[in-house]
Amino acid sequence: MSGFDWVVPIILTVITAATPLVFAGIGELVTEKSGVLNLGVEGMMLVGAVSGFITALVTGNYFLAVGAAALAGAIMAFLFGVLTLSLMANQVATGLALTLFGVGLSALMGQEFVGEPIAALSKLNITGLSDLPFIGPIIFGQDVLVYLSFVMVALVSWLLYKTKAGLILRAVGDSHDAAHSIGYPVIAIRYLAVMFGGAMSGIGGAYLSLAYTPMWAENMTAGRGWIALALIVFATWKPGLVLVGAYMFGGITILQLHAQAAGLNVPSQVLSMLPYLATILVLVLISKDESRIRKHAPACIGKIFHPAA
Amino acid sequence: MNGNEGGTPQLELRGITKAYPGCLANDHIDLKIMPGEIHALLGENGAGKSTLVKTIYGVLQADEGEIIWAGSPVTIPNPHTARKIGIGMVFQHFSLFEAMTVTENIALGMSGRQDMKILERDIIEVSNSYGLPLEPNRQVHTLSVGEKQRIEIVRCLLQKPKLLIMDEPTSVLTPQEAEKMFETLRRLSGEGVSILYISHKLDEIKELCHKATILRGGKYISECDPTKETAKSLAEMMIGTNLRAPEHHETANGGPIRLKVRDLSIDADVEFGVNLNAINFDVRSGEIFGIAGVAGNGQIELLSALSGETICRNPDTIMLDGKPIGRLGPNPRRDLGLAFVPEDRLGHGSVPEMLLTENAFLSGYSRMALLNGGFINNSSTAEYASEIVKEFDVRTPGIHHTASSLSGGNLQKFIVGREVLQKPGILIVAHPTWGVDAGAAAFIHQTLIDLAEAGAAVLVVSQDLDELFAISDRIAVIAEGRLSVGRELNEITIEEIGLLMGGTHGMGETAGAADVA
Amino acid sequence: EDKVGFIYVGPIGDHGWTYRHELGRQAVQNEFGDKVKTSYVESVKESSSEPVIRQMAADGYKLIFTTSFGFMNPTLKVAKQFPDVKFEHATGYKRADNVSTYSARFYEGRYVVGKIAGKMTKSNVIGYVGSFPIPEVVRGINAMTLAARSVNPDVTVKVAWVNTWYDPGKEGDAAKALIDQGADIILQHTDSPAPLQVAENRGVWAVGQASDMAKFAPKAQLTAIIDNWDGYYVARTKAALDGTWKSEDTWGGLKSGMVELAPYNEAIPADVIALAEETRKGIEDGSIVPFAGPFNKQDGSVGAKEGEALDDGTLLGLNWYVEGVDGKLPK
Amino acid sequence: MKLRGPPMLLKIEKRAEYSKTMVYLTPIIALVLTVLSSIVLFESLGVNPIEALYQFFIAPLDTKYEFSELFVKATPLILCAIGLSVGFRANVWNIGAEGQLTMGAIVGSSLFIYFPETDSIFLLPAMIVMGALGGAAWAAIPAFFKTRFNANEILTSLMLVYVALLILSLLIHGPWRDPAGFNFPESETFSDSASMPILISGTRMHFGTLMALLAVFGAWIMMARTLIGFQVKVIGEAPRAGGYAGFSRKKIIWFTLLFAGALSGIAGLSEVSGPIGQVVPSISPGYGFTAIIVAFLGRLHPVGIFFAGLLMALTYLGGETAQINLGLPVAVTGVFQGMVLFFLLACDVLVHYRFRLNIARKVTSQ
Ligand SMILES: Nc1ncnc2c1ncn2[C@@H]1O[C@H](COP(=O)(O)OP(=O)(O)OP(=O)(O)O)[C@@H](O)[C@H]1O
Ligand SMILES: Nc1ncnc2c1ncn2[C@@H]1O[C@H](COP(=O)(O)OP(=O)(O)OP(=O)(O)O)[C@@H](O)[C@H]1O
Ligand SMILES: [Mg+2]
Ligand SMILES: [Mg+2]
Repeated sequence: MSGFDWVVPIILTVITAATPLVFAGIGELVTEKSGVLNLGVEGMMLVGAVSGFITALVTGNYFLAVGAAALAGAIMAFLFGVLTLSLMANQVATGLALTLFGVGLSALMGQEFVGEPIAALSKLNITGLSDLPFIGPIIFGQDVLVYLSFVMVALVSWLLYKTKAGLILRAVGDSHDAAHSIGYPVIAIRYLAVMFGGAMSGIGGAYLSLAYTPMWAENMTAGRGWIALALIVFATWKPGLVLVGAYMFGGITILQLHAQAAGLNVPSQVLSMLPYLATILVLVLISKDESRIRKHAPACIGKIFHPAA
Repeated sequence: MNGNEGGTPQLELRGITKAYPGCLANDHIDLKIMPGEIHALLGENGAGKSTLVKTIYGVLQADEGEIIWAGSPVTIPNPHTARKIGIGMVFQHFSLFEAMTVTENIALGMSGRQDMKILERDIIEVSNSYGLPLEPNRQVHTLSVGEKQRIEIVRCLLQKPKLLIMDEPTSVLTPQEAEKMFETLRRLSGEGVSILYISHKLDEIKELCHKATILRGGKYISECDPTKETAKSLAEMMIGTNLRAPEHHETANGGPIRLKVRDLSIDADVEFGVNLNAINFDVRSGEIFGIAGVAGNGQIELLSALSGETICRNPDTIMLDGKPIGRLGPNPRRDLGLAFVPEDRLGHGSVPEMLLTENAFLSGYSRMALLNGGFINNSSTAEYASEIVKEFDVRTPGIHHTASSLSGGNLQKFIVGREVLQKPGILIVAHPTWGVDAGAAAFIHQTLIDLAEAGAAVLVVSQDLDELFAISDRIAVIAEGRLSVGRELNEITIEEIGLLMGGTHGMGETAGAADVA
Repeated sequence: EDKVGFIYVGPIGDHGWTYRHELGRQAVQNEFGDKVKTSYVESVKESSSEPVIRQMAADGYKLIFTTSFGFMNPTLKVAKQFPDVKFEHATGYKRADNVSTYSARFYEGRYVVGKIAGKMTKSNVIGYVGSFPIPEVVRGINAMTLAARSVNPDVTVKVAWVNTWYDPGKEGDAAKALIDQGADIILQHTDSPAPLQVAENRGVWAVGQASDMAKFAPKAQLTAIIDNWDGYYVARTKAALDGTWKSEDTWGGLKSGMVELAPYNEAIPADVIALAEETRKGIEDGSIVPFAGPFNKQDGSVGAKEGEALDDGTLLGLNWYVEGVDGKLPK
Repeated sequence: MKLRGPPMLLKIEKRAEYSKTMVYLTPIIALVLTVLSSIVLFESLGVNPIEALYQFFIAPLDTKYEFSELFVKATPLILCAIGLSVGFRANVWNIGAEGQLTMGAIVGSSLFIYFPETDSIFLLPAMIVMGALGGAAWAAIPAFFKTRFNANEILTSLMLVYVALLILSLLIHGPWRDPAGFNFPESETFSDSASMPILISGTRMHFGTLMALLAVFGAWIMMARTLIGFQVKVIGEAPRAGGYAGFSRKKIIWFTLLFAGALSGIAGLSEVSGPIGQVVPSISPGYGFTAIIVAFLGRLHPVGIFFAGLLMALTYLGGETAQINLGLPVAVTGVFQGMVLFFLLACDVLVHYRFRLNIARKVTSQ
């Protein structure tokens, strides 16, 4: 192998490992920006994964499958909304219960579909471009969801910081009382944000069952929802950093596997710790700037809103 | 302009009724405001003023009653609708977003999309022309209370409203700023804008307003022409009883120095905080020392250095009865007799969602010996809380209710009472009567005077000059982190102090260590 | 009606280890119909398995299969309290009068696969996705390596440990890393078909685990090592019903049918298939012994001398690599 | 034209004071709702709902042994949840109890692992202390990062869970293996002097349950009657008021994390030297995470947590019973548990709020 040939496959692997985290992370970021903490990401991802898988298997249509995953995630999130926004239940507990529920529900839904293979979501293949050395496969050879994940990050970034709608969303997360008193429908806005988060988690889950490892298996997210949640804190609630975090986490995960395969003489457990330790380390390094966190962290997160009238 | 008595009112309320659980905040209230009229809404704390104006602005929905806007009945389901038909409002409790910039905050309070660049220009223009300077790109959490208030006002003015509602807007402005704002309001009134104005500062009302509606206990009491009334008569209409002005005590210059501050310099730890620069002053036993100043000139930093929430580098910077306390935290200072009433009643001086008993325990546990071998002594805590409630006439259904359930004035009385009952050698009070009604304010003032007469040293930080002149023996001004020399009351006028507060230099010299020693 | 119980460590939907035991349970149910009632509890964590096993025992179950190594001590504890109930513990080594143990010599299958892999690899690098560094997994790696090097001494084996039995994404990532490091054949000792899918995708060979996974990798799967508990479960249930059940240790392999090989990929050349079949038959009739010497350990010391073979006790606790495996075994 | 309220028929109104009646009534309402919707759930799965509910709630408790198992299962949940709840009261979001539990088990057992021959009555107490220290040490890491570098404890404590599990894996696949255990990843089984005493013979109910009860009682006293408990509440409700009263936020962060870590560590140690009896690769089936639900379900009150812990344990035991006797897959347990929790959480609204019909309101017309 010559020069940098070995880099390309690593990058390709990192991209697939990071994409589900990007989706779930960016969705939850919007939820949290509106002041709501939904810890049910893992459950929503699983229900999204199984819904997407079943749809793809039955219809063969991957667009429908992704849509079904998004819808399923959004429905789960709606359930969360009813409990926490309308009935003012505790968000942390409800989110955890949603995960329990989602794990069970997805397993129940998928019972008949274990062991059924489907084709992987196809990758872009532009004659000429996709064959370019190095950048070809990386930039022009991904499946559509990878591109969508980047689009979503850009879109959310733009929406949050360049539009009035985003300003309103951030305002609701910053002070729901003030937003209410100047006339914004806090609860309605939060429903939308929570359901957007659910839809994105659903797609993140579907990325696993349609593209990453095209199959359905119980609990196949294997804790990725939790990592996505952690990434938002890591990213200090900035969309761009969610992307960076997901790729950093994915990157270190893949590199440690490479290190093992290359025969590095370090216990695999120690190598497996690296993504977690690195995440803590980077968080510690960026946390010192309190004012930046203050600027981006939603002040109302997890708090219950009840309009006085 | 207020001559068109016979015309169509800009706004008319008929029988507005609004109940909160367990409290009828508005009980069939009628009100009429003509175009161009400046109409005062008066009443004690908890009389229902804010509730009424929130109903007009669409934040709350009345249970009963009608709103008639320029002759036709309207439903105002939300503030957007209110703004659309031409109603603007400055809130008593800021409706601001701390993590956002001034411009973003203003954009949020306006309908429709805004081009941020144009908005920024408009903000600068409007704020300058009305004498309410603002930096559009500052984040709100870095601003002082006064600056925050300006945002609210500018936000309204930008919308060119036909009715402007102002819920206690001047409580944080300097006299000059307030005067400047009055000019603005008169100008608006001349342009035909109606203004509904809520304030506890009755002199202000007399000076500014054409009409006044008085509420008591949620009910409409009467309408009057404030120019024809005295502040005292207005206050008595509000309270329904006679009001006793605080009695000024003998100037007690002779007492020993209890609090001595020398060369207090502190670098602010937050962005845009104010650095304190070599502050010097003394407070003697028996005197009330007033520190005037526009919010955001270092009061927060000074107060937290005095209370012990910020620790000084050098212990000798602050001496209490001759003991260096600069490096002590709040508790040891309190044990030495220093008590403190912070500016923010809810969340700083008290824990909103905790009971009055717990809030009594909060600062009183050590001096009042409410701990019993490490355990909270519930019965003596309850006794202490009851004593505060009784001695300081705190209106509450009971000591087992939360602090947030009290009205502002009553909570303030509770907090002042809690500190005073601890028999402090020195009491530091920030903005003792901010947003507090006339009756309660008089009571608090009297309490401070009595405390001083009993031999304590009292330090009052306020920007309400009427208040400082009513109770202080000496006054100094804090501006940009420097403190001027304290002057005897008879050596200085309100105007001079006002100018010092506005940062006009050369008027008074900053107090050096030699000036006070 | 007699009751037979099964305790599973994973969900029956794992398409791997637990799924195969579940098929075994179904075989029992089909075989005996109304005569027995079978039940199972899935996703039982090792640390909280004792009360589950106990509950079945107390409920009058006649025979209980506990299908994970981690259930060993809980099984024995419960067995002591219920001497009349018969227990079958998979992959353990502690027995009692009413506790049998059973396991399969999966390494025999891996030895056959090793021969194929040694022949089929072009890069001479074989990748192995490992779950946890326990003797069971190490046996498989070693058997495969010995076989591959017996037909192709240039083979090296790279191992990536994922520290999980079951995480499709991570297993797939490990397979990718191994391929990126030059492996052109992927073996796995984890439960999901993800590594096969990766192999299919990347155009390299792979070997299925626990089940025939050809559906997931029709081109890439050379064969698969299938766990087949059906016969054993039926036989033991029958013995329990007959009253002929005795505590014993069963270590079944290719011969007993506990380990099976899935149909060979058509792309494998005939001579290689012949070699594989020859090996399989040899193991079945005992003429070939996978861990027969001479071979060296990874560090160059003697693993087994000429004419000797590792005994079952050594195999049970195997914790070193043979020569040809890259990297160090985590200890 | 009429003025009217918002077009909602059902209005949720904040109560002036929380309702004491509802504190006790809501679990019952939730139970009724659970029963009603279970009928739908189980009917649709083709299972007799009465039978299913019996299997979930009654069958797991019908013998003394099974009843004791409820406590065995609830013990680690309650221990962890008590610790977490104190932190949650102070707005310290430690979600890493699972890691602290694991570390407690590791550090506590190390005494036995390295001194297996010890036959002293002090061995177990020493192990318990070491377990508490181990858990606390693991929790000290987020505390240090938070107080020193302002690093969010949610992330650090969660990440440390994975690290702790990997450390356990490293030890148990390596040096801690039972020398006579054929290199299987299990330690030697604990000697009697390293094992939790059994409280009721013939059951597995062990000394850890007593420690959990002690934690419930101690935390109750601490939060209701001591200065440190008061400080925790003040810092959680209004940090600036805490500063005003001279309470140190950093001290409270340290205290709550160390407290939770110590209790979780004890929970972990009680598991390995109690029901498990040896160090194994997975000590907890997720007690540390489930404890977060338990803490909130118990409304962050020690007594509430005690009952919530028992309820949560019951749903797990019930799930197993339902699997054995009805063949309901474990997935159904998850769905059912989720449902029970949803109802309980939703009904909590009634404690602080009341529903009011909006139609009866009188409106005046012009
Ligand atoms: N959200 C609420 N829930 C319950 N009661 C409330 C609420 N808001 C206000 N009240 C009560 O309604 C009454 C009127 O309150 P309102 O805020 O209108 O008084 P105000 O006249 O503006 O007083 P202040 O001068 O202190 O601002 C008070 O008794 C107050 O305690
Ligand atoms: N720039 C924007 N992009 C997307 N949505 C927007 C934008 N501006 C406003 N909205 C949406 O419109 C809703 C109302 O916001 P806004 O205050 O601008 O409108 P309004 O005052 O009700 O109506 P109008 O614009 O007619 O005055 C918001 O909740 C938001 O969702
Ligand atoms: Mg008011
Ligand atoms: Mg608009």
